[in-house]
Amino acid sequence: MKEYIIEKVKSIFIVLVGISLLSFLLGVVSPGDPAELSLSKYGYSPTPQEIEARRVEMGLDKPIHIQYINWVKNILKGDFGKSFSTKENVTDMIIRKAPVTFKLAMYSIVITSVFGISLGVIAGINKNKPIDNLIKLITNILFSLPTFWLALLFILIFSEKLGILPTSGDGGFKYMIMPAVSLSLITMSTTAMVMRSSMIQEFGKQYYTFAKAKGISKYDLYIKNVLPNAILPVLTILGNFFGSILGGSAVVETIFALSGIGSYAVESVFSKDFPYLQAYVLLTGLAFVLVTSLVDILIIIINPKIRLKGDIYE
Amino acid sequence: MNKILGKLSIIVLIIILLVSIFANIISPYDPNFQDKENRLSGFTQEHKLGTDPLGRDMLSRVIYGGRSSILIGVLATLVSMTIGSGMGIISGYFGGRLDKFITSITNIFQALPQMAFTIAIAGVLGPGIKNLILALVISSWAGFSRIVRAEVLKVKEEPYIEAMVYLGSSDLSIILFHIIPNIMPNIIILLTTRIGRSLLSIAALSFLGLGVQPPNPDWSVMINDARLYYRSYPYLIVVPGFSIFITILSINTLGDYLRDIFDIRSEEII
Amino acid sequence: MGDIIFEDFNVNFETRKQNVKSVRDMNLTIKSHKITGIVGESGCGKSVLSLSILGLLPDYAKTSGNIYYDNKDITALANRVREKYLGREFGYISQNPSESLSPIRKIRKQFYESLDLVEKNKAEIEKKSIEILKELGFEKPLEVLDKYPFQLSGGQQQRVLTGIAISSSPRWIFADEPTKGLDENIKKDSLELFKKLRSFGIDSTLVITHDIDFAKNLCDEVMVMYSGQIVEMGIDVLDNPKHPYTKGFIESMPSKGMKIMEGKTLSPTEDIRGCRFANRCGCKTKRCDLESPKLYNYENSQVRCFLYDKGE
Amino acid sequence: MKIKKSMKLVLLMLIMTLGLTACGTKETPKEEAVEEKQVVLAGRRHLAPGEEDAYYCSSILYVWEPLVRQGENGEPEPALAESWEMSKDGKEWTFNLRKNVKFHDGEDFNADSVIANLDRMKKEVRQSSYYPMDIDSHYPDLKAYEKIDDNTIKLVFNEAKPTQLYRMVNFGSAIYSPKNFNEEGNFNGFAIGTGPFKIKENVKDDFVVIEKNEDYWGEKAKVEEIKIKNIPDVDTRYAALKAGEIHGTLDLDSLTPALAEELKKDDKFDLATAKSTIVKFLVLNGSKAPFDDVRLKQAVSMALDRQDIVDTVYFGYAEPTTNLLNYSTPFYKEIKVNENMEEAKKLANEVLKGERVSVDYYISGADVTQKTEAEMIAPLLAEIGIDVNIKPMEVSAMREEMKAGNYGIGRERQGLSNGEPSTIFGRFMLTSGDHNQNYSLGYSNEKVNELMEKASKESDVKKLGEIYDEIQLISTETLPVIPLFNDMNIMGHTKDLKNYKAQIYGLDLPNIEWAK
Repeated sequence: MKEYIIEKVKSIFIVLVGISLLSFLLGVVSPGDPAELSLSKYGYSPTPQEIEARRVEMGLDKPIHIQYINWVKNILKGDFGKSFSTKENVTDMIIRKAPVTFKLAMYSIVITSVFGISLGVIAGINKNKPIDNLIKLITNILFSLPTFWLALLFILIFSEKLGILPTSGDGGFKYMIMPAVSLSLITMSTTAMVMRSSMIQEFGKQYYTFAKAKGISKYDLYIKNVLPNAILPVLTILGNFFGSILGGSAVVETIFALSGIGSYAVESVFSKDFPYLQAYVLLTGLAFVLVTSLVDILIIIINPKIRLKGDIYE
Repeated sequence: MNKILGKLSIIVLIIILLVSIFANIISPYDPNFQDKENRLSGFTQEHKLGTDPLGRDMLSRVIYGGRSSILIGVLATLVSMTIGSGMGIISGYFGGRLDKFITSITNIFQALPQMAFTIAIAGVLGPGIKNLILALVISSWAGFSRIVRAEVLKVKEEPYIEAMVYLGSSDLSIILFHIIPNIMPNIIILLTTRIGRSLLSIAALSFLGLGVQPPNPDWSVMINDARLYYRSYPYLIVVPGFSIFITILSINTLGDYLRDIFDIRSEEII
Repeated sequence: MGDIIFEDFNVNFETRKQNVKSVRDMNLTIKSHKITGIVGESGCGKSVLSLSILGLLPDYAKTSGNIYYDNKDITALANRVREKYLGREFGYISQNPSESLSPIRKIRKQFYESLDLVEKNKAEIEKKSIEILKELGFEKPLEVLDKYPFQLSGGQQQRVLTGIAISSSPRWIFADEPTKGLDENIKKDSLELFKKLRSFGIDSTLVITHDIDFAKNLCDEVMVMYSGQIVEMGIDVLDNPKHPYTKGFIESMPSKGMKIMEGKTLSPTEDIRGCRFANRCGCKTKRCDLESPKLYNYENSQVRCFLYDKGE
Repeated sequence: MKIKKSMKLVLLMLIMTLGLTACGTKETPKEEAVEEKQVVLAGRRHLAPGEEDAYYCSSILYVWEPLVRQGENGEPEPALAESWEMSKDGKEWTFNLRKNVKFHDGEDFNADSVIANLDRMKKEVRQSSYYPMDIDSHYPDLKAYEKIDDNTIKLVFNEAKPTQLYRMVNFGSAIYSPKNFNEEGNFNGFAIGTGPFKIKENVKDDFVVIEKNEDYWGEKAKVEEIKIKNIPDVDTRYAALKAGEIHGTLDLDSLTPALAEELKKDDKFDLATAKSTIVKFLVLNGSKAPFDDVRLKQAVSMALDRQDIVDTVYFGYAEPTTNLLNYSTPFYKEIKVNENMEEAKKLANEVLKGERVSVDYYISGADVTQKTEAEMIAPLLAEIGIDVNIKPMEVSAMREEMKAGNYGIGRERQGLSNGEPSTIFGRFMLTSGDHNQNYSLGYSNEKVNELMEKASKESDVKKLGEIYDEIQLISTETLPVIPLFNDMNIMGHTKDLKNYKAQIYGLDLPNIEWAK
């Protein structure tokens, strides 16, 4: 157990260093002189002296590895630098925008989990029966739908034609339904597929046959015996999804006018606001690592074999 | 059921491919030709799928509209596959430090949410087909590596491989003649699903303006262009959207079908 | 009443590439109020046979023919009805005790579930389970109930399985390879355990095993299965083997000198006209290749071999 | 771990839902706060950028007021200045300020407050999302300003400034409470003006709430509170209007013409239109080949079919023009649009000598109409031998490229900050003009430089008008940029609101009221 934790912490550390390096490199390979970009405003071009002074101020005259170390140091202090386009602190922007994205991601992951798991369980129990085929068909269809297209169709149908859901902005539950649903369809159908095959895999195990032979009710058999076992791999995937939803919200945020971190990431691409882009990549990566690590811990808590015996690899 | 759908999807894909390849022969009009007399015509004899606000023939644009996306999707996925599988094979087969090193790198790339990372890379590199492919490859090769590595580890444990190592066969020949053929089905299925996913990513990027650039007709770009008009003329987004959807659905169905043929459990691939 | 009768029963496992015929034209009566053993090497179809009585075959298995129980063809019953037999009529002790319990649930829950079929009162359930566990040799039943399966040894796990299987007082117990993977000492315990079943009021037992000594010591009647067919059955089959396969099989046992039989078992996918053991048989005649032997009565056994065909 | 497994799952779900409802409960009061009285409008940008902006918020919020405001036909009208007087030589302007006017913070409005604001403006050029706050552009050649008495101030110029009033309208003479900014001139909180509305809440990038100023000196606002949301995407904005989330749209590009057409079909909604101060145009990189030759610029202008674009992309909500000057000012001169493909081909051929050139054509990625427009223009340019690569970009990135001269064609637009045209002429047509340089127009015309010099000394408005007419004619001939259209403001609103009147810039916010 102890070794496992050490190993895990070590690998998380490497990943963190890695993603920080990658996000740093994004800034390095980005076109244009950061010093100049950070100074220039529309209608105003900085003088070479100003640019040179800013270069020194930003530490751009130092060797690249020193720059990286300073960059990381600043980030640890919560300083991601200033946005090239709004001249605002990137940290402030993120703090302002992140809750919207986080909320969206929460709704999406709930939809993903509730519907994904339910559909997967139903399909798994009814393997190869019509209902399974139906669910498979539905998930396959949902899995193949481009999010943005669906989002536009949603707006067309639910907001404009039927007028039952608001189209944009963030004003509470009703506002989140369409964005969250559009954002969760792919993850939901994947969850359903994984849940289904995980159930089926459990059906091949001895304990399932034995439990079934006990003559217990379907509910006891599937929900109490099989589901807790089958759900473990699904939890890992859900953890992954939460991270990828956080980082994949750009399209949906743009269409539904949610001022989250994703929609601005798209803007920042157009406006060459690289400090923001770096922070965006780094933070979504961090969130991913954090959530997946939490899920790992959750699984340890749920699985008594690991919890009590420290037996990770079975 | 699966069999029928699987075969159907192959037929559909072949049709889509042929249509895309021979677009210039098949399409009734030049996709950029503006028929000023017939703008937003709706479905007519002359324009089977109507025209767009500039009077360009929707059918022709749809016929051309898959070209760039499919080409980029297939190319990007092939390159990712080559790099990813290569890394996976090296990592899984040789093990040891090399494995640890490659696995660490894979973990790093996997930790960055793909969409966010792709947007960022596409943003830094600037729009354009070459950069789009590069962005997709950078953000998706690691997925291949991880899965291929796992498969290689499984194959490596087969007794006959162990025996070959013992008998002194060269690593290269073992990899080329035994490991790769063994994991090929997995790679093919993986390739199929990933092409589907790349297409979705490309569509999203193009929609955001980071992908295929005008005036190339492209399904996603067509949807974005139609945003001013689609309320009165829903076909403007329905037609191209449906094309993307059918293409990806067929690819995914094909993936499922292949999985059945090769008898490989799906969760290994996802 | 209570006998299990197979009539022209077949089990096929159809996959895309091949058709595995696991049980072939089974015509057989397993009598109640007895401990019956089915012995045979792995892959001969013995486990499949027991699972097909229980109706627990995987869904890609295709069956034909009938199985009668209490004069009812249970294969013709709807799944819903047939499942009612489980626990109440048929108890099952599966192989690999260590994998037969859900790894992340405590014994208590897995135990109570089963008792729940016959007893609704919670206090009664607890009392009864403690009773059973004590009877099965657990000194501290309460502690056992609060443990997870992996915290028990193999022998303990098997006793728990047995306890669960008998707790709902079925008429029959089917035990699949109860000694597989157990070491010699525990095997002895296991033998005692199964002998004890009668004291729980369960006198009809079918034991599937490849362990000849175990079967010999436990069973009232033994059936030897080979390649999907019963090749020999009777009350003293193991002491007095007649079929060439039975003889070979006994000689291959570690306790009997581990003389490995020559040749390979015919693949279950292969259909042939003659005797399915002929390719390995030392006493093979021309007839063996041309005709499939039936079960012939000989002394107090029935043997599927032309050597014992007295032309009745 | 005594908790049952199933319980644990339920628990997990519960925690998730709780987390959500926790977010949810925070919002509920916000939703309840939307009383029936509150009018909700939306525009494409946040209309109160806040303390970093020179003006804090746009004039269309009616929070601050200018000394002189722009009337319906572009003429200057009294606002905080009740009346004014120009000296005979045109060098001195005296303004009589309105009495009994108070700022939102209770401070009196008087000559001192005007002086404080002029001081602030003089300190430095302040950046804004609207117009840079630059004293030299609103008060060129200003020599001095002084307080005559509590309600009178005087401006003294080095040259005659007969059109000074035009330069001072709206953004040109915004007045804030002197306590509203610190010594450096930076805002220290919400903008405090004298207008019929005051700011109640401002959430950056999201929305701004303004409420009725009960102590307003003039006719008070008709509604209690207005929330103005920032919905950048026009499509979503439109959908929000249709779905009843907002009551109306405002600001530039509040609705695209296509959507306006769409809205017309629904009798629950109405449109409000007005001339806008915006001219949309193509900028051609005149600093290098091929557009350093004026003939090719002329060819481009003549090759276009502006009316066709207006009809297709703008559904008639625009007016073709080749005049750099916008039609909202009284100085605007109607000049016939000259389009002729044959002529265009001829001119282009003279320059290109039968060769084809390929250039980048930058458009704003955020504006969907620009792409369609560009796709209509591209084949026309191809006819005269210019192949274009359409590249959507973000506006500021695009302007950087333009400034560096790395482009062929760009799509731009320009608003008229006031009715006085010389600013616009100067920026585009003077050799030293900032747009001339920022867009790499490479435009230099001695005649224009002379005329501008002459205009700056002219004290007679009529004669000045003649000079401006001449410059407009020169601009259509020599094309510093290729004007496309004069734009229109189109706003949509529900019929629950009445008196929703569009203005040259903005909307008559204080007069809108509930219909029932």
